[in-house]
Amino acid sequence: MMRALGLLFLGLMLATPAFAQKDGLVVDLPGDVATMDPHLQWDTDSYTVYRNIFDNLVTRDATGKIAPQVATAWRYADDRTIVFDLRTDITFHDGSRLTPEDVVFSVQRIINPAFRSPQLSQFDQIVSAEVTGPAQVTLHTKTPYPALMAQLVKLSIVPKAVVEKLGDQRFNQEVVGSGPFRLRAWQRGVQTVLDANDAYWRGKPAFRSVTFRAVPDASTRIADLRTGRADITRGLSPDDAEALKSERALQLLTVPTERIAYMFVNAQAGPTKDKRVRQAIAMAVDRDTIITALQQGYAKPVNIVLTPANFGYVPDVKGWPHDPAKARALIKEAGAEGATLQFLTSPAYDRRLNEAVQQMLGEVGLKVDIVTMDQPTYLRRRQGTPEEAGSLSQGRWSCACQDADGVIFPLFRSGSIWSKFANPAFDAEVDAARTILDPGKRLEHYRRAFEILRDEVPGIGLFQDVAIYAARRELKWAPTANEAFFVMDMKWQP
Amino acid sequence: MSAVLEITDLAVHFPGRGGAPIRAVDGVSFHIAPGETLGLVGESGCGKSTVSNTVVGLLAPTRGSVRVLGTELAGANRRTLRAVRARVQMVFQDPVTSLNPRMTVGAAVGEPLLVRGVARGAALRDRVAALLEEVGLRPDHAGRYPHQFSGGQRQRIVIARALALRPALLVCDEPVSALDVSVRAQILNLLVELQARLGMSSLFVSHDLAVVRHVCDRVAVMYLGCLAELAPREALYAAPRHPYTRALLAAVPEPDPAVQRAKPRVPLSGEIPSPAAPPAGCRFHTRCPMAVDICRQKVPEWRKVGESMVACHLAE
Amino acid sequence: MLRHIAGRVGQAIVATFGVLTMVFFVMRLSGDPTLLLVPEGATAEQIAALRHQLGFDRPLVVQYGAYLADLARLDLGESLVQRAPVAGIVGERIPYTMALAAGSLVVALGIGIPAGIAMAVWRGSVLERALAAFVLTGQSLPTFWSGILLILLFGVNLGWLPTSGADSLGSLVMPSVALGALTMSTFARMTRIAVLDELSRDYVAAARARGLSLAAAVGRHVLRNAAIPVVTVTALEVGNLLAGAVIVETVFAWPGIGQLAIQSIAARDFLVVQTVVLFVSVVYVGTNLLADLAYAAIDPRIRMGA
Amino acid sequence: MTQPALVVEDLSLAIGPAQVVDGVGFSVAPGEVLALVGESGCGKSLTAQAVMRLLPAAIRQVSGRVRLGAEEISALPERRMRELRGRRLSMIFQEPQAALDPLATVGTQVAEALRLSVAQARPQVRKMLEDVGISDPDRRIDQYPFELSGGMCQRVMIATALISGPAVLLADEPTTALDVTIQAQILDLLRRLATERQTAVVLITHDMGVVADIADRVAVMYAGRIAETGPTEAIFAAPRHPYTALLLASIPRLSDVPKSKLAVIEGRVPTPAEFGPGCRFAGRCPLADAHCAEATPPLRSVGDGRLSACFHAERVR
Amino acid sequence: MSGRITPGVALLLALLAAFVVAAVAAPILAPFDPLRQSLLLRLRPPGTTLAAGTFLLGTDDLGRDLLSRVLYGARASLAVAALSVSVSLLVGTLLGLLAGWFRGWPAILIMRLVDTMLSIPAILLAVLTVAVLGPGFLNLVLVLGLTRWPRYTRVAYAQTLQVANLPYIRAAEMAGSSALRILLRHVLPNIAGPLMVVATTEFGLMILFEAGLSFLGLGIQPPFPSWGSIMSAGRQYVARAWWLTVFPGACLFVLVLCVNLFGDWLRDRVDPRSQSR
Repeated sequence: MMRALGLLFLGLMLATPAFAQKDGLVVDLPGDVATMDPHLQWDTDSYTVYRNIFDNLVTRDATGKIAPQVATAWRYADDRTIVFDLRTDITFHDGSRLTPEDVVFSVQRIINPAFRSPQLSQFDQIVSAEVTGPAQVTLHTKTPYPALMAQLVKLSIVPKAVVEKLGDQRFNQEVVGSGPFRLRAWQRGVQTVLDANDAYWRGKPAFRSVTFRAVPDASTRIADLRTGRADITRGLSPDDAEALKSERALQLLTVPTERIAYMFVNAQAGPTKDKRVRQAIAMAVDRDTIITALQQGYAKPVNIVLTPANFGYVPDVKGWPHDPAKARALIKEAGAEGATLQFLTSPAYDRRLNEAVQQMLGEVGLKVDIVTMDQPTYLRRRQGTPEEAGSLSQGRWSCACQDADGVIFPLFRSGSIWSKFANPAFDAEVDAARTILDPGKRLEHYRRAFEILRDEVPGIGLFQDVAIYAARRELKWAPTANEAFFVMDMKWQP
Repeated sequence: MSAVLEITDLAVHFPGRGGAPIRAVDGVSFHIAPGETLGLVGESGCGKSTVSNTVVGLLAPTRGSVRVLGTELAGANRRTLRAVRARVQMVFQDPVTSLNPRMTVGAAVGEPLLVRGVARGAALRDRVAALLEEVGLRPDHAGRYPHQFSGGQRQRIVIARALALRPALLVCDEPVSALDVSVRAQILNLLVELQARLGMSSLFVSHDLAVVRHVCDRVAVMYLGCLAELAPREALYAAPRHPYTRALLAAVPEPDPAVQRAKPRVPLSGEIPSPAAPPAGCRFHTRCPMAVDICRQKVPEWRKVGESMVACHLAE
Repeated sequence: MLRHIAGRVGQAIVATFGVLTMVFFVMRLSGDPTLLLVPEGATAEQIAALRHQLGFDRPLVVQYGAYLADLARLDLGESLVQRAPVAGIVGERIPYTMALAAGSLVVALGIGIPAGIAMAVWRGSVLERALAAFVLTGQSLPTFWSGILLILLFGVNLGWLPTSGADSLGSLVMPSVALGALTMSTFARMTRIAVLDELSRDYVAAARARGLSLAAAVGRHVLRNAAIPVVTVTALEVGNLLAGAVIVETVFAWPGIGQLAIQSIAARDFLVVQTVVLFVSVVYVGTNLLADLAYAAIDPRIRMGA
Repeated sequence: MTQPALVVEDLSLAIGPAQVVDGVGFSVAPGEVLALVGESGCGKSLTAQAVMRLLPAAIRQVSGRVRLGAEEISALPERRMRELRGRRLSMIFQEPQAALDPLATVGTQVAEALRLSVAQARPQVRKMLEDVGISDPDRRIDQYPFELSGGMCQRVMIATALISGPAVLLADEPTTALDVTIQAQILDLLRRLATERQTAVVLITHDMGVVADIADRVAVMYAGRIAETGPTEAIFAAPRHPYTALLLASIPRLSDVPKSKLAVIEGRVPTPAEFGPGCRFAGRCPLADAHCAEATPPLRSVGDGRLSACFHAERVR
Repeated sequence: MSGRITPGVALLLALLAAFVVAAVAAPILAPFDPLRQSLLLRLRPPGTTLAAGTFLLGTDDLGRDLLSRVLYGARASLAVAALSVSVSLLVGTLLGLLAGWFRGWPAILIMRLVDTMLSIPAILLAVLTVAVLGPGFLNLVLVLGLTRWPRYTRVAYAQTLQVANLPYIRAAEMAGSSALRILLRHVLPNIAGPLMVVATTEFGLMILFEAGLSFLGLGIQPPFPSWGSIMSAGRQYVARAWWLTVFPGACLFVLVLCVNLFGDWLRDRVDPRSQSR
């Protein structure tokens, strides 16, 4: 019996593949890739990996401007019709050429409800796509849709022939893209190894291979960095960052992102139905302390529920000052002293922020009950009726489109599942901004929308989140606001 | 006066491994008259303890009848059984496990009186004190726990508990075989004295023929689930009719070298067969020094020979 | 013997079925994964449509029936979250957990049983006291704490062993030690009791009266007899090891089914959870059956059906 | 008289401060059966274990010399002692089934006494099994203890004990767990083997009937001390110690008057904690006087090769 | 270890008592409010003395006094363990008694349920159940209580079977005692010893389980301290603020060690097999 166990044990160990190679890059991610198929992706870790395998229709440059990738140029034929000119020199990893048919197939695949893409809602403004030339495709949208280009940044182009040949399920395991890296091995729960695509049209990547390892525990990720088992990791907290600051072999790479840390305040139920209570909360929360103490400075103050990295940011809308005395007075005026607020949360959110807010509100006479649930239960309640949704919750929102439409529309537009706020004037502004292409006019609408939000306080912008990466000092890379993780942009420093 | 215990054709079978039932007791009949003590002797596995457990209603008969003071136990319901048990009490072999170690002696002795609503409070205490004195213990022992007593004292406590309800029949299952020699005499004296004083009937189960002779009026010998012989004491010991009885008597070592070494040896060969597969014919024939053909073929009749009842083809 | 084994298999099937049923309903009561599968900006209609597509708007009993029907066809289904066959997802993780369980068993048996024997044979000695302290320590250490301390010491400060992952034999050492500690204590205690129990029996005295040394008596007679309770515990402990793997795998980022189970419960990936539970339950039941067979190998009384 | 096979002198054993065996001595000649009788806790089994040097860890040997034939063995190192066990000094136990390893075959265990495997010693083992009256020894040799009855197991134990032809056999209550008819068989067997093989047997028992059956000489023990010793017939006919006398009188016999009052030894055996300076039987003794409680009566000759540890030995009736 | 109260056992009992006192008297002993944050005093090392006072064990990531939190954490550990052990002891013993006394189909039913429960890893079951009920003190007690009873049932069942065959039970039957009386007065007191031994072992395990679940974020909810949750929060600071994991971990270890030692001592008293012979 013991011998059998021993043999089993040895066999297993021999079956486990060898250590990642030195001329490769090792990335520690908090989790494993859930789906490799870009059109099925719903989580950040999958997103981080597959984007290195696929090209997108368009991309953003270092300054955040929409830039060509598969598409070289685009123009509006009318408000609802956009024509894209495509590159003709791109080949997939299997050697076949990337054609307009592949682009059309990719669009149709993701907007087909039967395919059940988790990203459907980001693309469902597109009604149809068609090939309109040997190197040209045309997209039609339901209404004029200003955020379209921002969304297309996330549209990965998949090879039609391969997908049809393998079927969706197998394609998900054995993806073929046209990006700088190709999939070598995917060991579920352990790691994904990508090999450089030497024939890449933008040039040869700086690494022979990239290994993305799943390391759920942040302290283990840090330990891996220290011991040289990993070259770069993401998803570090400001405290982790502080701890790593003194490490000579490591560097911290930080960038303010389009992710807005905010607090939801229920305007339709509970003690916070009273606008004065909501305004008092806005004044009770000491955002400066949160930024300096909790975030250790890894955050930028904001005045509204949007970051400067998004289109639609209006810097001159006044934020609420930190004024506990006035907050207390307002609460007294509203007769809400000692009222109990339910603060819904899940382990996905920063526990410390919850507890800090709990204490800040306690100081102005509001009792806060932190109710922790697991993520599905949290979502069910938060997205349910106003009565279920609790009085408060925190969030870190990013639409990965860098547009106000992707933030305040789902958060506060009446009828949206997240919104526990109904204000016809606000609805009118955001609806209008959604269907105009002219940036100047859109900005005006957003200014008025943010004025309303400021007064009504259905949510409080806390800070602009800063993404923190830690890497070996020799790695050269500039992270971007949209948290894209393009290994193509990295290299060893000479 | 009718019999205190009347057993007719009693059989008790247990489910055995692999189909064949274990015939622990297979067709036993006897009775006990008021005031009489019947000894039941035999070697281990002969079924004597099964008989005693059936008499007190702890086992149900597979076949036959067990009547205690005229009440039939076979097929009786719980109420009947409970009522009958008030009149039949038992003394067990092992005085250590016969008493709940977590219960005081007083509580143990008083339990039958308490749960049957005979006495409570001060009256119960007085009864318990009297019972303890009756078996030669001090009333102040009531507050102690069993582990504070020696084996002999514990057996006295067990007897006191059995006497609490003044039973008509006392079943003693090897009451002295776990006791040291010097204590054994104390308990035997006590049992003999109590029988005489209280006029109880008694079923006395033992493997020790000398002990049985000492306390019993009549003696039944069991072998492999059946009775071999049943006779008045003097008849059985003076003139055993069954070859098994003879062998058994010959095997008992007398504590007197002069007697013991002069004794004729009746060597019994072999071992007791399994009660799951008893031999055909006379069950004793496999070990019987006298066995002839008929013994192997025909089950001997239970018949009267002189004063004795015998199950042997050859008994004269 | 055969009948006994058949009976055990029957019991095992009933138990496994009970487990599946219990887990099915408990999971379903906790809500479905639809909300986790839609992007943050999805509308209520989109969510409802997806829920309908996934079949979570059907009555629970219907879903249960459908699940059993699939299971009867040996179809474990497709993961809702990973969009891949569950059999593969769980199957890829199983070797890791088995390796971890085997590693911990090696630690637990390799240390626990000799320690238990030594404690019994040298009862009352300084060695026994030292071993008792060691065993008690193993039994009282919280796995996650010892895990962190191990990582800190051997991984970070000394740099002897990899801090996480599953890509070399070295990575198996720390998780195995952390997970095996508790089981090691159980084995040591059980072995000690079993050996003491046997040492007090007459046959040991008889063997020594025959001229065997204590060591020979232990080696020739005691260990075989003491093996039966130890085998029983081994079988039960495999279940405990799989359970303990949940925390250890999380701490050490060990990609086994424990980690998968936690993630899948959080993601409400029903079929994955069901399959993990099914697997664990089958392993538990299977090891207990093996233990039954081992008894027969050890003990002629069982082998011959006495 | 020939040289004794075994001589024990002044054996004292203690648990903590309590001397549970105190100055015990006896000797056995080849072919002789000496019965060591007494009630439970009198120290008779411990005495045997001390002779074997297999005492439980909690027991301490305070004094004592053991001679096996001409050899003094009480100071031998454990390794030498091990060579004697099973070869020149054997022991059998009360529960024959418990004294056999349930997982090893009969043959293995018998052969073990020869330090051989069954394969090596099969003919010898077979012969020995036959000698102890086991029918069909070829089959029994490969059977397990659970397949054998209690009597058969005791025969196997005797076979393991005697196969090396030891000079001394210590038999600790060898028939207590057996039925009377089987007991008779085993006693006959022991008697026969002792005579045939000239083995000295120390028979430990509490049963006066067994003693009367096969013992040549008796040593009666009480509370860790020898009360009296002597030839069996003499002791049964006229005990010289009040304990022996009362013990014999308290046993129901096939010859006494049914339902008569048996003689009783009042009270109970003192526990080691209750041992006083004097005679340990004094508290229960009808003959005891003040002196008995203060001084330990020495074991003294009372004629006919008999020794008694009683100041009033001559007054015993 | 002997069954008597030796100086070692006395020390052990004193230590256990100290833990209980720490838990009960936490409000008196704690130098600070365990919930009071000072974001500006985050992660101060042990022994830091400031105007506010001395932080003997340092402060946590929200500037709360670690000593006070550890003291209050003892409450969570002991309360959860005590309550959940009570629940499972009660349920398990009851079912075991019933199965052992009535045998037949109640025994089959109960023991199959036991098999089922035992073949699900306890932690997994707990995680699942917490997912349904939501975390929190009461739910934690319920989850642990209702998943651990099979261990008691097994012991109670085996012991009841054993005791039910003893002569004194037959004597009680013959005395006319009802089944209920026999179970309560005769069986229960005599199987209580082994059950208490199981309960002690389980008590130690429950302390570890509570900490484990709190560590996974499924136990006692913030801001209320539990050793597991303090360590869970402190895990990300192991390199920078070791005290957050070391002190509660050490407390946990010592407490469980004491409980286990106590269990051993109890086992020796209850189970004569492991006593010296």
